Amino acid sequence: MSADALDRQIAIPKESLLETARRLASEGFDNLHCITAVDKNESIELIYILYSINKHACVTLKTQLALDDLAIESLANIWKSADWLEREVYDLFGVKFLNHPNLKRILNPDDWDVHPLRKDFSRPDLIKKPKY
Amino acid sequence: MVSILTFIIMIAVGAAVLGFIAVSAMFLIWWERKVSAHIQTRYGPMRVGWHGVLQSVADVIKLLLKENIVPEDVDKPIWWLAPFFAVVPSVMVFVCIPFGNLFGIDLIARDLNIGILYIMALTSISVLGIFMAGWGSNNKYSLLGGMRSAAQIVSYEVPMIISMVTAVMFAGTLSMQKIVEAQRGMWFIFQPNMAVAFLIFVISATAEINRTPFDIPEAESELVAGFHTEYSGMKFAMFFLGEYTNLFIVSALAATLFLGGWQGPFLPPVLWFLIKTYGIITVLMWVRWTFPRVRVDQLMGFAWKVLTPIAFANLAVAGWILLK
Amino acid sequence: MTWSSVETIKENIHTEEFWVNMGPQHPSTHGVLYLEVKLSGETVVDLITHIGYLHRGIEKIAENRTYTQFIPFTDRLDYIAAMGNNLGYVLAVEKLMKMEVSDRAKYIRVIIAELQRVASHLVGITTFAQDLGAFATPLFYGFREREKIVELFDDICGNRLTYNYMRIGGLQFDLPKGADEKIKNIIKYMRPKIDDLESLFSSNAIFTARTKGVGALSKEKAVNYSVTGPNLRASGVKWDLRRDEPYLCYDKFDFDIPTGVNGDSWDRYKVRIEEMRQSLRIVEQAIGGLPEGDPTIKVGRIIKPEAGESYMRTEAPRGELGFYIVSDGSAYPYRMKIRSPSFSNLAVLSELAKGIKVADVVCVLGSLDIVMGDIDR
Amino acid sequence: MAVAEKIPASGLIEKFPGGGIVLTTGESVLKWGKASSLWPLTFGLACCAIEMISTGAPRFDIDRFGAGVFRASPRQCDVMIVAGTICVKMGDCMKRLYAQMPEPKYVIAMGNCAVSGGIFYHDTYSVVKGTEALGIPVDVYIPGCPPRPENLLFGIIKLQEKILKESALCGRKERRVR
Amino acid sequence: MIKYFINIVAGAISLMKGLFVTFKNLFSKAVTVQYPTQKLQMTERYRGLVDLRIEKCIKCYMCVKICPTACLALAHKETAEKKKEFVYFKYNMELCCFCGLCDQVCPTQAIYLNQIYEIAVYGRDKLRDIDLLNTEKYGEWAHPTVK
Repeated sequence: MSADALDRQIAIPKESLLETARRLASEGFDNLHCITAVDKNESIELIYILYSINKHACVTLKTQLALDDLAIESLANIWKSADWLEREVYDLFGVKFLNHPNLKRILNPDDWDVHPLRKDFSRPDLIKKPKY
Repeated sequence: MVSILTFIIMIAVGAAVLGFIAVSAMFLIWWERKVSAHIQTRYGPMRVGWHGVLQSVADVIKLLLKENIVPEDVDKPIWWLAPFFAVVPSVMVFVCIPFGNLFGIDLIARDLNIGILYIMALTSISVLGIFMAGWGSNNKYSLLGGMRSAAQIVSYEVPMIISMVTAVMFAGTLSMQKIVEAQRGMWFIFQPNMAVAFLIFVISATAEINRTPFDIPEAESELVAGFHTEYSGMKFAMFFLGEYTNLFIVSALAATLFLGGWQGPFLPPVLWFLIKTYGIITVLMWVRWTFPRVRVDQLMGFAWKVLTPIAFANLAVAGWILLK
Repeated sequence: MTWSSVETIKENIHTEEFWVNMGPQHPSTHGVLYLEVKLSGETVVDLITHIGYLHRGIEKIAENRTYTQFIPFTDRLDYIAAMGNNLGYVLAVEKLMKMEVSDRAKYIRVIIAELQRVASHLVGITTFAQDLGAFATPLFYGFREREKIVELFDDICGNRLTYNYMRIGGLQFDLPKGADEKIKNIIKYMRPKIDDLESLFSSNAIFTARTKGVGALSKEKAVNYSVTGPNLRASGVKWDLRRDEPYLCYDKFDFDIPTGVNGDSWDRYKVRIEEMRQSLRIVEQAIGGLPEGDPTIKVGRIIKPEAGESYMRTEAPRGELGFYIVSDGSAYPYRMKIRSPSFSNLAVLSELAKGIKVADVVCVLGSLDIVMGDIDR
Repeated sequence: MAVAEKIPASGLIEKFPGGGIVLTTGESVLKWGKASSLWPLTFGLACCAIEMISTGAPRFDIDRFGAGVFRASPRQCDVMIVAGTICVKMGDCMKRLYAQMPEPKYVIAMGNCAVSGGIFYHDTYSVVKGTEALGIPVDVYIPGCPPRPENLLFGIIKLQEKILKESALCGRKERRVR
Repeated sequence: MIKYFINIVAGAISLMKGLFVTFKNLFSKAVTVQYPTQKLQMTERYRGLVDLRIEKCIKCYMCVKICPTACLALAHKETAEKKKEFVYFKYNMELCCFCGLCDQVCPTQAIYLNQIYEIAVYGRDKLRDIDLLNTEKYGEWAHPTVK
């Protein structure tokens, strides 16, 4: 089995994300593979999975965002793929990405004000599957 | 007395022509569906009549029953007139198409001595219908389709007319009937430079009647349905009718100008004419169901950089052969 | 009229750029994609991609389904290559549980995944041809050929499109009797058909003129946009997870990784044609060396992985499909992120579309081979 | 006439002796025309769209029923085959497409998603619970996930039966829409 | 200039190749199954509608628990002799995704997916709350009358 991105995790504070990202980019991590978030109830964890196609290496950045301050620097200027991935995270979790070129909802209708993948999300028309 | 008789004959001929056009268009639609189906190794319409021969009848009945939607923002007079402009010129062309003769009567409504000129003039009008539809629909897709169509037909008219002129030069007449008779000894297509003219004619005619690979005015994958996006019911059917009548006309013209028209051994002339015409139509269908569509700039480039120069060179060669 | 007066007329003519909406219902947007295209005449000035018209909230559903119950949902992500999604998901869960499956199960998974790749590329290429205006015939040829594979899958797992065949820890069934013979026949049948398709397109002057040089994506851009799969390889990057991070038993097979040079629509098409041949090669080797054993598992027990996380990416037909699963130790995943290949592949469209003709937008979109279910999830 | 036997509605003539024959024949021909020429809208939403194309493809060939002319413009089609999951964002578009179709128009809900939301009924926030929830009347429901192509053909036969039962001239009127 | 003509000729030849492929297919046999008159044999593993062998069911609720869409509803009561008896066993075809998990999980092969595949209805109520205990529940679909 090959290298697993999750085996090399770097936990960083949110202030130093941009700086770390720039350094990793200059070290040859040319592919921002995936950005996602996990709602940990008291905080939201952002996960950036980076690959380097030339060097065949991978690394995962993790950063915690407090629920009352969901804003972080955007990486869209370093990796173009971050553009849509960040919009998706914004749409589903409500994390605001600063200096993002076009931070709008991507999957859900523009006029929604809820973020569906939060654990506290609910809608009146949502029917829960009965559990047995 | 004589004038009444002429009038009756006129009406009869008109009815015969219109009837033929309607039946022929319906047959062609069915035929196209069958040809395309068999190219795709399936059957096509099967459930109405023998191998679905009545399919087009059902389609026409259905289109007659359909609601006629008039979008609010259309430019009404233009929008209403467009289908007629698409159909009427192609019907009028039938006046001087020589179908051969039956029991000693020449099956041609009127053998005009400027037959070819008349046909050229009328076929150019049908683009007006398409352009009117595109403009009047007040729909961006339609507008793009109409614009493309105008540009396309203006370009392809040139090589088409030049290749027709080549045939006219060899025949030495503009009358359709006489052109056929001029091919009594040998069909024009068996002369090398006429074969080139025939190819140019067929290619530019395909473009003229908006069939694949030159169907950019109605390009389904780009413009939804092109110039007739907003038309429904019978108006849409009229565009369909016009399209298939045009298909018949260009094939008939190709048969008349290059393949010896109704001439041929053993079989009656009418049959020869229909065999040749439907043969060309089938080839055009075969081409349609094989090729992708060219892009609009490539289409123009092909007309002006390839077809037109070759057509002119061919014309010059034809002149040289005649003078020799 | 002098030349200068023509110039003044040109200056005085008022031209206007206008917006055209393509979609959400449009014949060539492969489903429900909505493109806003700003046109100047026929040339694209700007293109905005709107997605989400098929957003079904599968990631939310995942949090309310057990691990086994979620398998049917993976079928509905990339519905043209459902087996690929099945495989990616079960591999991710197996990685989370640190589970190994039997050799036979691995081989069968490879066979199925590669046949699915052939079926998917057949659809991809032929819908691309349909977008170029080759009306229905190539599309129907593609579906006719695909039907053979679909019927095999119907035989193996009982459904034509949503297979639900892979299981966590193995497979639902072993191959039915006579399946290996059928697979061999499919390989025999498919090879000349791929050649036929190629001679229908590759040598065709119109097709070449429409695709060569259209929508060229450079190596750097492709990597920067995180484009994956055949689209990445078409740009000249020799990157294939089956070779570079082998999962299952791909390291035992001998196959080439086709790459393109310019990254234009032509290369993307060509890479797919070549990949189908390579996939058939893999299937041939795998069916030849199919080990004995029992690929099925005893199912029905509740799967409860330990708390933890796993990220597994596989080479699905459209690119790298990643499943990121966070488990909290219960029977339900705490969070599941599906990193779908088409999502990143589509993001590059607005970049590629600038300055080309409107007919080429359709061409580029078709050559990217997207599936809306995969993008919107 | 051999052809007349193939016209499905011709059997009705026998039921009306005497003067009714002409009228009934005329009407049944109209109905037959409507039923034998159902042009669907090119409207694939999700998974079922692939099966819809498969139905059009050589193996099953929907064109045998005269329903193979997939029109991209809603103005020119008769039946909307709702093939796939309808999402909240798509709902308005679908209503509009339905309004753009000329009468008489029919709707086939293909697949459980279009019938009721199906597999995406529970726990999801962005799926409309079926075509009817949008206020679009459905003529034939075809359950399945996705239905086999044969099943779609069966649904089309059912729709043809329904058309042959209703009045031939329903929905014939002129209407102005935007 | 020579290149110009070579291009044209090469283009024409390439188009001929494409025409040849379609020509070959034009005269090959159609692959169509003419559905209402010819029917395909469903495979052994085909997943049709959910069906029940009533006598085999031990009311273990495994199928109800595993169902991803909650389309099965089962209730039972215990008789005096400690025997389990059905109160109802309902199947909601509208929600079913025909995934076959219930079939696979059933310890006694009581619940299974049958071979019926021709189902089309004018009203939705026929699809809801199908009583699995009724042996005639799929009567008209099991033998559809298609001309």
